[in-house]
Order: sequence, then C-alpha cells, then structure tokens
Amino acid sequence: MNTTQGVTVRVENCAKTFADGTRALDPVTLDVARGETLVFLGPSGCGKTTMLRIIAGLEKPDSGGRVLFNAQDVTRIPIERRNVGMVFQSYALFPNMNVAQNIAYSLALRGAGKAERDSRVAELVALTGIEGLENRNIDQLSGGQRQRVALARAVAMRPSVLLLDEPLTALDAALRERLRGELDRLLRTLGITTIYVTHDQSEAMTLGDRIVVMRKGAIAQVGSPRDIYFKPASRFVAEFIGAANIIDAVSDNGVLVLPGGRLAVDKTGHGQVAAMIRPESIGIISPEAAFLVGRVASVSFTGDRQRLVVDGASDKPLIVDASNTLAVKIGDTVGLTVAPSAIQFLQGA
Amino acid sequence: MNTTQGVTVRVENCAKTFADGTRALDPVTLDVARGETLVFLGPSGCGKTTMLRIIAGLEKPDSGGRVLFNAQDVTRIPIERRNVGMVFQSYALFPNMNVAQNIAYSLALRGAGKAERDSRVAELVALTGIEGLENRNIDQLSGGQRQRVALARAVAMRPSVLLLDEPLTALDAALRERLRGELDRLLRTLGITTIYVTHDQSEAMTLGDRIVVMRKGAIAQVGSPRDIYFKPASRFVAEFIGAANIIDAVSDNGVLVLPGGRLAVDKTGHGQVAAMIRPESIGIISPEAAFLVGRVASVSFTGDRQRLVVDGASDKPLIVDASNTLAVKIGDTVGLTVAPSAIQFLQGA
Amino acid sequence: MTHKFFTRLCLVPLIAVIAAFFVLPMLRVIVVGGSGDMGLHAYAAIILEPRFRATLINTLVLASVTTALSLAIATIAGLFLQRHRFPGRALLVAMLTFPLAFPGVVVGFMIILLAGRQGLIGALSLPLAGEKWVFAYSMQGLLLGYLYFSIPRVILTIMAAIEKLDPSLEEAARALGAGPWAVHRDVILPALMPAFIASGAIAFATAMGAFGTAFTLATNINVLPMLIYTEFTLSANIAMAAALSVGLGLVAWAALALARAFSGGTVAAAG
Amino acid sequence: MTHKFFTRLCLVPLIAVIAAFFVLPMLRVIVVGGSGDMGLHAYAAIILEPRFRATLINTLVLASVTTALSLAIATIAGLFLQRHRFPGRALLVAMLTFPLAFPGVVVGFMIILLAGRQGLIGALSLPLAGEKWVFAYSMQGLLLGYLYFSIPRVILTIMAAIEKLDPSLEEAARALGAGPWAVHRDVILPALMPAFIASGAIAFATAMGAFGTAFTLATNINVLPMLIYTEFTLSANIAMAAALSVGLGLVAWAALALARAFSGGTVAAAG
Repeated sequence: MNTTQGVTVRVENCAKTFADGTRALDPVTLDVARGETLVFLGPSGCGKTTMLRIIAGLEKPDSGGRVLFNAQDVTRIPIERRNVGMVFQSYALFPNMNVAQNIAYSLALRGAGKAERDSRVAELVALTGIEGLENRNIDQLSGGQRQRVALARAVAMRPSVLLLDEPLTALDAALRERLRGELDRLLRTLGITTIYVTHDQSEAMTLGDRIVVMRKGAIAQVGSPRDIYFKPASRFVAEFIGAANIIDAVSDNGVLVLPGGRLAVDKTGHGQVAAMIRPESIGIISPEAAFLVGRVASVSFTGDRQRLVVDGASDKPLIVDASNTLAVKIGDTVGLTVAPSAIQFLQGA
Repeated sequence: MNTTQGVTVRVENCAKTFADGTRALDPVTLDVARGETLVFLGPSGCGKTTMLRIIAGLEKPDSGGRVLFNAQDVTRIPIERRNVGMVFQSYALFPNMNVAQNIAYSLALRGAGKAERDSRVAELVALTGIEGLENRNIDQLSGGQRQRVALARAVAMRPSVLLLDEPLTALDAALRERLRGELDRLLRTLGITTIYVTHDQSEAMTLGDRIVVMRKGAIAQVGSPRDIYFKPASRFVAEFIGAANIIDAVSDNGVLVLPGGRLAVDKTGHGQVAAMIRPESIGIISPEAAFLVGRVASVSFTGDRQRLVVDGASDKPLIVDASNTLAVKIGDTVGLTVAPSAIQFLQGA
Repeated sequence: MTHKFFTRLCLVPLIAVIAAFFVLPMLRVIVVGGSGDMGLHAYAAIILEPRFRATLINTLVLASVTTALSLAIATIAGLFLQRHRFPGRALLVAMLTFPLAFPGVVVGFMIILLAGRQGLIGALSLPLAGEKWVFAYSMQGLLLGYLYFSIPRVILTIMAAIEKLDPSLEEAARALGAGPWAVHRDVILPALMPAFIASGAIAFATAMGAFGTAFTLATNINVLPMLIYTEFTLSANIAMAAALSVGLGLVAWAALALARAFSGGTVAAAG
Repeated sequence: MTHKFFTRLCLVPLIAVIAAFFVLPMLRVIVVGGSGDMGLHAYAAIILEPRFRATLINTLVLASVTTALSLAIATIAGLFLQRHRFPGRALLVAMLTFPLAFPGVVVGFMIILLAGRQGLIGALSLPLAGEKWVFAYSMQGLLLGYLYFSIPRVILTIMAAIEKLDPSLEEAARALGAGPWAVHRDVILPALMPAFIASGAIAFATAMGAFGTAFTLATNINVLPMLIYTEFTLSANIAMAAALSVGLGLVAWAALALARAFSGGTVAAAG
C-alpha cells in the first residue's frame, strides 16, 4: 500500500496575528518536499501549532501569506476541501461511532459504498495493528489504541498531506517510545508528505527527515537531525536539543584557555568564544595524561551510563556522560579529553 | 540542618488482602537502614503503593504482619501518631491555606508558636528553593513549585521516615529530570530514612541507595542500582530496568553459539541458557575482525547516540546503542563484540 | 478511637431519623391513596376514569411539548451564544437566568400581563391585526409560561455541555471533509445527547409538577397538580388526591432518575 | 459560505425573538409595579408598609433557617453516605431523591397528612405524650415542608462534592498529625465550602419562591409568594403584586448568581 500521492507543500510569507493583537508567528517561508517528514519542534507558545493550523486550513495567515500544495494556492480553500489528514493531541475520536465507523467516516462523507469502506477499514486496521477492535467503542480503547485509530482515520481518504499535532504527548513515557518507532515505520510505508509538531526532541530526532526548531514565533534553525544536534545555530538550539555544555572562554590560535587547563580546537585567531560540547563527547582519562583536569562533584548512575558533573575544569560545571562501567566517585580528580571536531562554536545569543 | 533523626524501618511478614479478596501483597519482610533511601520500583498494580501505605499506617497489614520503627512495633499506631512525612502524587496541598500555612500545618497542630513556625517555614522555603512564594495561594503555583511545597510540608515536623508516592509523576519530562537531581541532593542533606515509590526506573536508579523491584505483589529483586542493572535476577527485572537483549542460545564451554557466529562468555559447561546483554555493551567493529556478524535493519538517531537494530546475529533482532558519530546505515553488515563480563545469565522466567 | 468508629458512632441515629423523615410522609401518601372509598381502585382510576385520564394526557402532552420546544430553542441559542463573542453577550446570558428567580405564580402573572385581556400583546394586535389577541388562559398561554421557566434551565445545561466539547472534534470532522451540516449532524449534536437527555428530563419533570403557573393560568384547562389540589381541597377527596400524587411522583421521579444517569448526580429540579 | 457566516445568518433573528420573549414580560412587570395608585412608591412600600415588611422578614427568616438546617443535615448525612458502604445504601440514596419528584402542593399535603389534625404524629403523640401534636399549619409545619424538598437538593450537591474530594487531602492531613476533628475542621469542611455556598443559595432561592407548599400550609403565616398571589387575585392590587414580584425576583436572582459563581454555570433551581 505504498501510496505515493504526497504533494509538495510551500508556506510563503505566512505570519499570524490574532484578533487581540498577539503576534503568534513572524513571516515564515518554507518548502516541504514530496513524501518528506518535516517536524516543527519548540517549546510551548513558539508558534509551531499555529504553523500547522495554517497549513491545515484551520487558521488563515495574515494577508500576504500563501499556502501552496503542489504549487497550487490553497490559502482560501477551507480545511474540509483541502484533503489533509489530521491527528490531534486529544485524538478527537468521535465517541458516538465505533472504531470502524471512525476510520470510515471520511469515506462515508465522500459517498463510498459499504464494500469499499469495509475493505479500506480492514486494510487500515491491519496497517496500524488494531485488528479485532473494529466494533469497539472509543471509551473501551487504551491510549495507544486510540492513537492508532486516530492515525488510521486520518489516512483513510489518502490525504495529500498528513498533519500530526503532538500525537504522542498524551501517552506515558514507555508507550510513547514504542509508538515512536511504529509511527516512524508507518510514515515511511505510507510515503505521504507529513508535517509533525512536537515539543519532544527525541521524537523530532527519530521521526524527522528535517527539523524546524522554532522559538517565539520565528524559525531558529532548519536542518537534518544531525545538523541540529551537532551544529546548532544558536545557544537556544544547543540547549533545547539534548544536554549541552556551553563554555564562554578565550580561544587563542587553536587552543581554548580554561581554568582547568586547555582544549585543542579547530579555530584559528584570538578572541572570546562560546563553545558547545555535548556531554557524551567528553572522554574521561587519567589526570596525568590530560591537558584539562577537573574534580567530580556528582555521579548519577542511570543504568546505561553515568552522568558526572565535573567542577574546576571550565567556567561552569561540566556535564559529562561516561560509560556505566567507569569506576569514578565524588571527589576524584579526572582528566578530560574532547576531539576538536566535537567542539562547536555558537553565534549570537 | 543535617537532621539525623532517621529511624530504622522493619517490615515483617506484611501481606495485604483487600476486603473483596484481592491479594495486593504477598508476605514481605524487609529492613531499611537509618538514613537510607529505599525505592520501591515496579509497574502499576505491583503492590508498591500498598507497601508504602502499610508503612505509613494508611493500610493495616493482614494479621501476622508487623511494622517496626527503631525496633518498636508501630503496627497499631494510626498514621497521625506515627510521625511520618508523606508526599503524594497529587501533592494534596490544602487549597484553603497559603504556602506558608501548608508548610506550618503540622507545627500548628503540635501547638508551635508563631515565631517557631515562621522560622521553620523560612528554613524550609530556603532549603527547597521557593523563597518569595510564602503568601501565594496553591492555585497560583506551578507543578514544580507545588512539588517543593509538598516536600517542605512533609519534612516540617522532622518526621522519622519520609514516604514519597510517585512525587514526580505529575510533572513533565524535562522538569522531572531536573527535580530528580534536586530531590537527590535534598534527601542526602536531610539524612532522613526515605521510602520512595515510583514506576520510573531512571528515578529509581538516581535516587535509590537500594531498589526493591516488585511484580504482582511480590519482591522480584532487592539490590543497589548497579546490581539491579548489571545482575538482574530474572528476565522480568532485566526487561523492566532499561533496554535488554535476552538471547536464548546454547552455551558450549565458554562459547555462546549463535546464528551469526559466536560470543565468548564466562561460563563453563554445556547447556541451553538465557543470556542478557545491555544495548550499550555491544560494540560495533569491522565484520572481518568479528566472530559475530549481523545486518543493520534500522538506525534511529536520538542525538546523544544511535540505536541500531541488527538482524541475523542472534535468535532475535539485537538492539545496539552505538556512538552518535559512528557511520552506519540500513543494510550494512557489521561485526559485533561484547565483553564476556557484560553477558549476564538469567535464571527462571 | 479510630476514624471509622468515630463517624459511625455519631451518625447512625441521625441517619435513622432522616430516613424516617423521608420515608414516613411518602408511605403515608401511598397508604392514604389506597384507603379511600375506592380502596386500591383509586390508583386504577387515574387511568380508567375519563376525567382523570384526560388530565393525565393533557399534562403529559403539555410537558412533552414544553420539553421539545425548550430543547430545540435552547440548542440553537446555546450554540450561537457559546460560539460568538459580541457586545452585550454577557448581559444577554445574565438575562436568560432571570426567569429562574421567579416563582411559578409570578410567571403566571407575567403571562397574564402579556397575553391577558389587558395585555401587551392584545394592545399591539388590535391596531395591527384588527383583533385583540388574548390567550393567557388557554393552552398556548400555559405553554408560554412553562417555556418561560424551562428554557433558561435547559439553556444553561446545554451551554455548559457545549463549552466542554473538545473543539478538535469539530476540527477533526472538518479535516475529514465534513461541511457545516455534517459536522452538526454527525459530531456536535450526538456529543450533546447526554445534556439533551439530562436537561430535557428536568424540563419534563418540572413541567409535570408546575403548580404556581398552572394555578394562575389554568382556569379552563386541567393539569395534574391542579387536579390534585382540587380533589384535596375542594372535593375533600383525599384518597384520590394521594393516589394522583403518587402517580405524578412516579413519572417525575423516573424522569429525574434518567437525568441523573446522564449528568452524574447533582440534578435536582422539579418545580 | 464559511461556517461563521452560516451560523450567524440562521441565528440572529432567532436570538432577537428569544431576547424579546425573555425581556418583555420582565419589563412589563417592572413597569406595572410602578404604575399603580402609589406610583413608584409601591417599591418603597415593600419595606415601609408594616404588613409587607413583616411578610418579607418572615420569608427571609424561613428561607434562611431552611437553608442552614438543610446544609447542616445534608453535610453530616452526605459525609456518612459517601464514606460508608452498607447494605441498603443505594436504596437510601434513591429514597433521598424521591421528594424532588413531588410538586410543592403535594409536599404540603404530606405535611398535613403527617402533622395535621388527622395526622400520624398527632395519633402517635396522643397516647405517648398525652396531647395531640398538630403543627402542619404553623411555622414549624411550613419549615418541615421546606426542609423536605430542600435537603435532597443540597445533599446531592454535597455528596457530589465529597466524591470529588481528593482522598489524599485527608490522608495528608492525618500524616501531618491531624486527628478526626482537625481533619474535618481544617481540610474537609473548607474544601466543601463552594458546594455549601452553591447548594445553600439554591435552597435559599427555592425557599423564597416556594408557592405550592405555602399555599397548602400557610393559612396563618404570610410568606412572599402567597402575599403576591393575594394582592393580585384577591385584592386586585396588581401594581403592588408586581412590585413585590420584582423584589422577590431580585433577592432570588442574587442568590442564584452567587450559586452559579461557585458551581460553574448549570445551577438553575428555584421553585
């Protein structure tokens, strides 16, 4: 069922000011490729949901803004005629219909016959792994099952674009992690152009072909998960995506001068810099062999690793993710090593 | 304020059968040392909350069961005279009192004067980092602030034992992680004997001196976080705590024979075994240099690492956590290496 | 002294007294209903005696029509009021609650002042339509009075239900291709069904038992509460009055039980 | 055609008609109240005229006492019923809702059958206490009748509020050292305060406007709805009846507005 009816989506100069004068979104221009999964990621109130609702047709952009599906202007087409599949955070399943009726609702609206509806429902329950639940009422479903029904319902009429608004947020952590993987496989199977909104960076990393990091109604960075993680454009992106040590220090001809020693970096010239180092990029070695040393202030064992806080090495305590087999305790003096390529210099705030 | 008034707690042969005949807890005997933090960890319905409520005095154990504080039998003493501090998942702050009144409530009940109450409140708001909120109403507080007020209130009368029932579950993931660290420091500062109930294994790992893993009303394993993680007593514990590959294979004189090759193990003799390997213990090497090879079925980049699923090496797909800098893609043939000490043999189911 | 024992000790006798207080009068009415000249036939007479049957049917029809009209008007008005913010909206909503403050007898007077012989409507219709419209004492007048106190009750319940609707239900239906009619037919009205049943049952029970309004307006028409009053006071037929009370009570109680099942417990509004 | 435009188009005229339907009768009553022989002095007379003032005070006192007693009894009974599961509990709770199904006039008869000259209480007290207790037509009888329909309303609201209480609030207080009294004083009763205010205000408004019960029992005592009826029908003093209606309406509306503020919108139960 490799439905390749995906379209390209172009958001052109779309801003949004609400009736009360609040500016929810600064003008944004963005292209989404056919079949791509684009994730809008950001803290609450960053404008990511407004962006999704403009693409869906639930909000109109301020004048001057346009939304194009396959280069066709759909800005003035209401959502009911845009052919978009949508999954809501609350799932918004119809409680007065059973699972099969929910899934087939869009087909029934389009006048599909019973045989066609039944065969499509059978196809979708198989695809989403909810066989046997067809005649259940919505209130008899678990959270994960509801999520799957919502997804099956959204793709039933083979939408041009699939829009998902925090579809996993209502679930508990373990289930969220499991469904994230399933959702990833499903989106790749369907091949529909997908736009996904979340505040959870692991979800964005796993699912997104590209991630749009948003902040205060504007785009902070657009890029692949690796770009965003390894080459954040700003301090905000560095800190929002995963854990980050941001060191304010003087860089002097390829060497970062720090209270606890020095670090070799890929940067010539002299000047004040903000350097970002991810906790897992810092290696722990013997202090005798190291150019940078510090003292272990805390050790927190989380199973798959140990998170250390190391004082005295940098201007502020460094977070280090070490192997779970490393023998280290509070008060130890340790040597730190970082590959020059793992040190990223940040521009601006 | 290092209050070392902690007591030892002994739970002796405590079982719990509810009025409707449901057995919530099989007979449990357990000792908690003075000042220790013991975490009850398990899925919902495993009996961990019942255990806590028996220690608190909110439930009576079935006849034959006893609870001892400092070797003194408190089984028949009601909760209001046990001097236990308790933090609930819902926080259970009194909405008709402000923050300071909530914190000072236990002192007011004991007839403490205004000066004494005020000074203790000042001490506790400083300790929990909620200075300036003393006169706020409860509904003006954020989730994290409520959590801190609940904690301050529970320790105000210097309880013998501090009991926490999923105190971080109501918070969102980012805040939960931050407060986990704070809570850890606070518990170590207070030095009170603490019993902590959670379903979240990271919380248990970070906070517990010892962890009691529970399942279906019985203890599955008691041990330090490292014991539980590296030497799980059963398949259930291995799978509940972190991610685990459990390989059913034949062990033949120090070698595990697998579809994709073999693994050296610390085990002599011949026989069918269940071997557990944590995903981060598996190294990826060149297939030419490896005794065990497989094919990469999926790669999921999560920022700080890549989670691979490798087919063909074992009886089922292996989960491997690899470095985020490793260049690997779906379809690659990879070599796998595991230190013999990282392979743990499981007994029973 | 444990908590449980403490509460039990204080309360058992009190509960017994309250139970007696609630049960005794009702039992008494039931017994009296069966102990007149007709014996237990008094209960059968509610349906067999043509005069009583006509009144019962009258009352049921009036209550049903009141309920249906209240629901229809309240749903349309509730949807409009809940969706639109316009100047004067708060005032309009507050106004809707005014009728709740008046006893039925005052509502009756209002109808007389409006549609009686000296009424506003008559004064307006004479020059406009060439005749004086007077219908205060007719079935229409009674219906108007009943609507006057039913609509606000129903509207408040329905507005609360609309407010609780997940707005993404409507958005989801639209995304799936549903136009305005389909959204209302398939999603909004079905989701409001519990509120319709709950508030409709209350309106029905209230209309069944409304005495004040009927007493001022129903000089030509007979409705059950009036009939009970007449049998008791004027005909001194206490047994029949009691039997009729039991009958009325059963119907109204069933309606309220239905409302309670659909609203979760706090429903309590007969007249 | 957009959704918004669609809805607006259908509904604007309808809303106008409904508004007129609600406003006109009320305006008419207010105008009539000021257009009798006394003019606007009719409104002042509610307080200045001793007969009217006495009735107003009577009514307010009766409604207040009803409210206070209902709250006290309902709280104790509600706490007990919500905390204990015992055989017959469901039946007892269902029984508590029976009085809601009876119109006020039937409640009045019940009181007469219980405490009237042929009443059950009199028949029991004669051999036991040596005298026949008859108090149906007194202030006590009226109060008993009012309690009969007030307590169930209040109890249902309070039981619902108790059910919604987080049980860990009580456990938290106990863990902090609070015994049974302190738990109730410091935690449970304060947490129930909104329910007390909401249900108390409804009981008050209902008692203020209760006509049916008053009509059957209040032959010697005057209460406001009775006074309005007498002025209108017997004295034909329509202006005074209208002025009194407006006064009663204002008091009851204020009580209901208070209830609504504390319960979130669906409160609607005058008599």
